[in-house]
Amino acid sequence: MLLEIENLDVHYGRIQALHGISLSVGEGEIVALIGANGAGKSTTMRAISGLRRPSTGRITFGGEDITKMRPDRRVVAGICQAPEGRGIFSGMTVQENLFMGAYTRKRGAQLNADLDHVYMLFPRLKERRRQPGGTLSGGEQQMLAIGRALMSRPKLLLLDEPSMGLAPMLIAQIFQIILEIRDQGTTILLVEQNAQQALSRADRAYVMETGSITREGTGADLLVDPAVRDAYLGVA
Amino acid sequence: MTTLKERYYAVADGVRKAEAGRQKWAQGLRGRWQSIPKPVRLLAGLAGVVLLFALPNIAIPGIPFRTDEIPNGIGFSFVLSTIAIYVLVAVGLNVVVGMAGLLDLGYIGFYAVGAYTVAIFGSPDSIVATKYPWLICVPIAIALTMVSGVILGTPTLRLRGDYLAIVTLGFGEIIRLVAVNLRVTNGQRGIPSVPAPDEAHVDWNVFGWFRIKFDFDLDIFTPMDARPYYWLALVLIIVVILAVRSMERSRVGRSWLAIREDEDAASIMGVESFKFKLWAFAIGAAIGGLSGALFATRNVFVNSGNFNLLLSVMFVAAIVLGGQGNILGVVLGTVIVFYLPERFRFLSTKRELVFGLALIVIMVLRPQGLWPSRRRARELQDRKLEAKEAAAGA
Amino acid sequence: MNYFSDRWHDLLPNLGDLVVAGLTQGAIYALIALGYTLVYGVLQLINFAHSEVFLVGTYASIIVWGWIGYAAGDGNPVPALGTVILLLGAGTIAASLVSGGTAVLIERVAYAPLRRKNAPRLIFLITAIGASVAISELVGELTNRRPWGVPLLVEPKTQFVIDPGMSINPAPVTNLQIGIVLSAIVMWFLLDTFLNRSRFGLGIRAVAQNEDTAALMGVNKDRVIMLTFLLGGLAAGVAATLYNLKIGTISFNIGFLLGLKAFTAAVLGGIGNLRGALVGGLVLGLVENLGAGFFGNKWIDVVAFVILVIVLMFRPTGILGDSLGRARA
Amino acid sequence: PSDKSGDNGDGKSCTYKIAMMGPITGDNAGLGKPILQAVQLAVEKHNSAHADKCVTLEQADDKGDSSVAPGLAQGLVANASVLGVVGPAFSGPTSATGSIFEGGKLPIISASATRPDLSTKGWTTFHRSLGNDASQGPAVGKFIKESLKASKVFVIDDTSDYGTGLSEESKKALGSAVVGYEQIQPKQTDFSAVVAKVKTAAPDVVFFAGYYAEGGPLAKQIKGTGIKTTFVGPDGIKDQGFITGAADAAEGSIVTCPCIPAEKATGTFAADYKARFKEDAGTYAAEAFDAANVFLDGITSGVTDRAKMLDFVNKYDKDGVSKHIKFDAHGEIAADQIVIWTYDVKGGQIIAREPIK
Amino acid sequence: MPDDETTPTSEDTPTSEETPTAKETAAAEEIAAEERGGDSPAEFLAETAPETVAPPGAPLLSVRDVTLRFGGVVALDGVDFEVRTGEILALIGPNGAGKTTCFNVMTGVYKPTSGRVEFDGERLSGRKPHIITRMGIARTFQNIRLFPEMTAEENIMVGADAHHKTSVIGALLHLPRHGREERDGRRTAAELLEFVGLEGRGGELARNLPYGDQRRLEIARALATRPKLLCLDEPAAGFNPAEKERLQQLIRDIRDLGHTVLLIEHDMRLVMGVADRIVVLEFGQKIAEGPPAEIREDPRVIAAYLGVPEDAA
Ligand SMILES: Nc1ncnc2c1ncn2[C@@H]1O[C@H](COP(=O)(O)OP(=O)(O)OP(=O)(O)O)[C@@H](O)[C@H]1O
Ligand SMILES: Nc1ncnc2c1ncn2[C@@H]1O[C@H](COP(=O)(O)OP(=O)(O)OP(=O)(O)O)[C@@H](O)[C@H]1O
Ligand SMILES: CC(C)C[C@H](N)C(=O)O
Ligand SMILES: [Mg+2]
Ligand SMILES: [Mg+2]
Repeated sequence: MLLEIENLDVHYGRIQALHGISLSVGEGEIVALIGANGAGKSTTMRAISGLRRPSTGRITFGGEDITKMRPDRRVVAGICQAPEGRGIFSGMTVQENLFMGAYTRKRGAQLNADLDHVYMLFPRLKERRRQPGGTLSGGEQQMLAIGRALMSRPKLLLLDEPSMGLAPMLIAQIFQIILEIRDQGTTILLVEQNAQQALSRADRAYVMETGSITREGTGADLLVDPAVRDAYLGVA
Repeated sequence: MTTLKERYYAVADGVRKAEAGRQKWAQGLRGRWQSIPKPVRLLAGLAGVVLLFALPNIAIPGIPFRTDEIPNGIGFSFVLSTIAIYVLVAVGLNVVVGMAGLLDLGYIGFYAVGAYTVAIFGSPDSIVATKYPWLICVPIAIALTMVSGVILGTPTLRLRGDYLAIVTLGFGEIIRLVAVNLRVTNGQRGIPSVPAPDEAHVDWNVFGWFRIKFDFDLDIFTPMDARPYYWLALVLIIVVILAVRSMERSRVGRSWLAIREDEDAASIMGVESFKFKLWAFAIGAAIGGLSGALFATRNVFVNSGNFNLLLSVMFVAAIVLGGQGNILGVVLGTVIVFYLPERFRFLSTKRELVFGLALIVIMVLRPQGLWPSRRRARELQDRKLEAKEAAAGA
Repeated sequence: MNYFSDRWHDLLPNLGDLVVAGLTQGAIYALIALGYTLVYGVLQLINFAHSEVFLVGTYASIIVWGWIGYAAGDGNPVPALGTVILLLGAGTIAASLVSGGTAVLIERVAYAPLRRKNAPRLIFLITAIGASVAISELVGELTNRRPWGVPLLVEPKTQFVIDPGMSINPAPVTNLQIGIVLSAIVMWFLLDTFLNRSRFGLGIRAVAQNEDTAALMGVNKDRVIMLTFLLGGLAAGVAATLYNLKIGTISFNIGFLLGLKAFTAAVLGGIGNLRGALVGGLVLGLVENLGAGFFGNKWIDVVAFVILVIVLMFRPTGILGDSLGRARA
Repeated sequence: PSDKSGDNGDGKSCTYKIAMMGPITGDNAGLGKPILQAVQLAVEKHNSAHADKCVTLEQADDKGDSSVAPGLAQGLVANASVLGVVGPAFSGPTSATGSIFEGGKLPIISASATRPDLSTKGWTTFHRSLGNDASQGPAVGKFIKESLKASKVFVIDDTSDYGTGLSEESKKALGSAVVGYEQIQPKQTDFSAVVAKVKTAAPDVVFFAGYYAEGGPLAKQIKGTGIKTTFVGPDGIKDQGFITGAADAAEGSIVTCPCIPAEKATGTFAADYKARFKEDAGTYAAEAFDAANVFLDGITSGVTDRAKMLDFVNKYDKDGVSKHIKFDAHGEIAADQIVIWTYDVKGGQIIAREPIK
Repeated sequence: MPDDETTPTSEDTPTSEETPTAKETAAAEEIAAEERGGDSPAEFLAETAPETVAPPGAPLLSVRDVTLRFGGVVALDGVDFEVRTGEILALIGPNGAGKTTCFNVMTGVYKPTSGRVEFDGERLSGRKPHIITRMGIARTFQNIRLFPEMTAEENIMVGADAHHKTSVIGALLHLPRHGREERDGRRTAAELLEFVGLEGRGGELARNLPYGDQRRLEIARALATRPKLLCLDEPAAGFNPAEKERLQQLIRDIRDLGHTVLLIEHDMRLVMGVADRIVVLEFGQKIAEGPPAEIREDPRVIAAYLGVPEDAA
């Protein structure tokens, strides 16, 4: 397993957001994490990236214990996140934002090739290359956040609701891109409200409720699980 | 699986329980105080006030809190009167900084306008030499400072955050520097012989119709005894605090709070932010003017040195140190910031060094201030705990 | 009207000299302003103690000159060019190191603990004031609160004369003045290039705009912040040395007003913006000197603050606006 | 500074106090120090001679700042055991506090405040043991015109009570020789704008009416631009601080002062002072010694309250170490006792030159 | 509110008390709920519904030929449509089409380069935000912007204050209006909290509410300003299908209260389920307008936005 989380507790102030969750992500997998608002999905992501320190529990990455590692070290180790809310550097241009994604990498031809790749995936970004990130529309910012995460060439890519705020057509495209990235060898942990889409692409998935993991299984299994259908897939 | 609604609110319930627990913990003392029956609380408050009034006459052997008990110390009631005047200033500034969230670093300017107004119209040594009694100068001072608050506020209040801070700071300096250079303020040299509150030497010929002539001096307020000034200041503080409190707990206070939290959102929710900010400025200014008027008469002499920027910044420090937003905290902060240097006068030249270090240590240990408002305490506690759980490196 | 024509008459002959003097003083403001703007850009914090970062630099270079054997009033002749370069180099390095070190120290002692507690920015302002008071008082104690004179290292030599003719007196421009203005521009250029071209620079700007995301991109926030303080301190050290050469007397309490002016300059140009610091510094120096020439020297500070207020009225984020800061909420 | 002067040897503290008010800290603290020490010396001498009537010295550090002084004055006035004040040292604080001392009927003798109008404000408690700037101003004018043979003089003052008063008097005396006039701000450090004007005026002499904290850097910056002119300043710059501040530029400046050089003081004053404080008596030390002795003589002669002290001071008529001390109705010294001295700055020292005749 | 003086709430909450504790608020809410005798939304129509509304179907807000440029970017290009009283109008379109920008023009945040916006017969552009709010437009934000350190109740009271008049003098002297308006504000808050499903949470700090509740609170706060037109910018972002269901019902309820609703949303199931009419933007231009059934089939909309209709299934 590439990423392993054991028994993680995370608090916000006196509020406990995660109650002893354990999950794992294997090399080359797409793992989805679904759950209602406030279930603790983003908190889990933040804990993996090191933005939140767990009060108990252990996180290992590639066999190494990273529970106490600084967030910037984790990036070097190969974990990169496109966070919820996008976290665009609003004063930097689109291109500078993308270069920030490659902050820990060496400049060179490889980097420029990756840049071109991102521009190919999102032509809109290329158009807006010199526009400050803060003036992009919501959806454009989402593209930028994903593109930026790709620029770090992570071993493990964390995507927190990548489809949020995207137009239907783009959503389909994003999921297509996710599959492509995986095929190029990147492991992906995906948080999604769009459970239908997420589960149908994921190798495995976890369901979170009020800070705990209540169910896990392959994407296909969960997709047909009646309780999951009832709660997350809507009545359609 | 439980229903959506139940699941949904399980989290919220957790949140609420934790919040309730924390409030109880954070309030500890306050809760106990609140649980005492009201008449007892009132009595205790009254006793506190009485104690404050009696303070200049109290000495406790073994506890040398009086500043005149130390070598080269200054008269205790004099120090008390200074602190009381500064408390009044801080209460006014707290309306602007603590309640409306406008970082005004030039507040001292209003205090200066108030003081100079009294000196110019009251002192026989000023060039206008109208020699108005103090009691007549005070309303003039308040009116003038309110007007200057509006004049300063109108163009500056559309600036945000630190830009506002630096512009107000600039204005504060401009007021002081203009006072240094103008003739009515007698420049650098200042205006001596500001009248006492209880004297009047008036000989007016009203339109040539009749003559008003007073000439009295009750000799209650003299340079020899600062206690009457202290008592007067205490009375004013109590009145002003009551007034400010009732404002805080109204639509006005709520609007200030909303502006402080998110000004754009507030105005989109219908808060006329400019108007309320201007009110905060004007009210703050008026209180500043009042304290300036009080200062001028107590100090007898007024010059620009009384209004330097560092003092202005010290007031902000006092408010933050005590706990912004909470009037009693503000009072405490002011007392500490302005009492301790007097108490430690024996450290002689090193006392300001010690003071600077103390400022750092206190704020680092208690960033929420010594006695913050409930709201601020909660906010700070949250932020702190959050920071703790955030990773060490972040 | 008479007043104005009289004043104008006063000002006119000195116009050239005042412009030169104003730009020189402005260059020093600009160098100090760089430090304010850097720290502000990253932490949105008015580093009130930056004036003291500058202050210790002025003492550091004088002390080093003293060690080398050039103290004020020791009767040494103005040294030869080679020695001057050595002295200036040593002085600048010493001042920059001491200033930079002090800046980092202040960060560690007065700000880092608060950052760890996630305290609101106003609290930082108070510890900054505490640090400022403490340092300046400490220097006061150590120097007996007496001013220190600076040895005459560079005999001002006129390099060229600006002679605009009319009734304006020819204004000689000295080697010292040229050096000061050039240093400011070079220093700004280096910093600006560093920020915009280097990886670390990108990191600084990232932290300035969004700390959390910056961490997600692999930026070490603590290191970035220390670096920012260090850079600001280095610039202040250069300013300190130049100040010594230009003004020639220092005292424990010079920091406050100078810091205030420099901060004003930073805001004037658009705080958070390095180019703004340079422009703001030069504009402030120029305007206040011309104002002093026109209204009389005692109005010099009034002119400085009035210009600040006027500029902010029309451009609420300064002449060039802020750039490290955020664009859209 | 030591507080030993308050003890009469056996640790018992004394009944009566006199106070010294002046800058003990602050930008111009150098000018307060000799005054404080001279008063200290006088009190110590008194206490060892009259252990039964020993006196404590209160130090009121006004920093030379008018805005600090009123609080201290009120503190002194409220303290009934203070019978007299030597000071305030500077004119600004004196004019700020005059009405307070008057209100408290507390007699004061300044050994150094020279602004002329201090004595004409109707304060019965005010006295000074030296000549004022109505004498210094004309003397400066005379000296610059006659001894320095200057025909173009640029006058600068610092907007203080002292500076403005003195610049006014000296401008009057200099008349048409004045080719320019400017004012600087206390605490100002960059004088470019003033220097530009000085350069344009190309004066033979620059006369600066103010204190050394600004005088030093000003002299330095004027010289720094290469203008050939003589820098002349009054008692306010007569301190080593002027030389450290101006560094090499101080050399050749000339200082005037209504104070006598310590070595010209009568008796053993200069030697006693040096023995006690391990340094030469500085500016106004002798005058301050005399002022303190007026009060101390009063206490020796049995004065126990302020009214009697005021009466005693007004009737005082005795030789001091600097001059014969006797105050007129305004609290001023007799005109024939007043001598204005000039000093040279030479080799980093301020050295007495001659009295202006 | 004419019957205010007689409600039990007015006696329970003396005006000079500090903000009520959670317990007090809960009590007040209970009483308010009892008084209404049930949950029927129609009961508090009087509280939040706009005072005067144009007849149903008449244009409430009209966007007339609006163009907006940012430098070289044309964000809006001759956009022209209207919102009719009493309807739910959805504004959809690809990312970067100009929806949010259009919103910002309507609410006075941006000034159009050309063209104009009229609301209720009056021109909007150039007016201050608080005036626009008082004219009857309220909005929520794409990223939540509550007053985080204020309680849920206080948040709503700020909204309710939009129509209150107490100012400094009134508060200072405790004039009767001050007390009346405070009580009114509390009552509005209690009712709206219940309406959006946050009963009992009035005393909690906004920042401590779960995300979904914050969204709901934002809607309640906007309703407290008694808007004629309520604008919602992607209110369902980050909701799962079940939650979207609830939101859909809430939006309908709001319309039933008499508010007109303008909705920006990318979730087609929500939009199709709730909107009466839809306006579609692409590259700053209006490319279609009509009822959901029509839009769903419009080939231009399918090509530009919907794509393969898999998602709507
Ligand atoms: N900064 C914070 N302060 C206090 N509580 C917080 C904070 N951030 C999150 N929480 C709480 O922690 C819990 C988990 O939140 P989290 O953001 O991880 O949920 P989520 O599953 O990502 O939900 P969503 O689908 O809304 O993004 C929630 O109850 C939330 O209210
Ligand atoms: N200040 C600005 N400067 C330059 N371009 C801008 C600015 N503001 C918006 N834009 C551009 O205008 C276009 C419209 O943006 P808008 O935010 O209205 O899109 P939207 O329709 O809301 O998209 P989304 O669904 O992604 O939120 C975008 O391409 C955006 O980049
Ligand atoms: C000590 C002296 C320099 C004081 C100066 N003569 C004054 O009047 O202020
Ligand atoms: Mg989330
Ligand atoms: Mg949008």
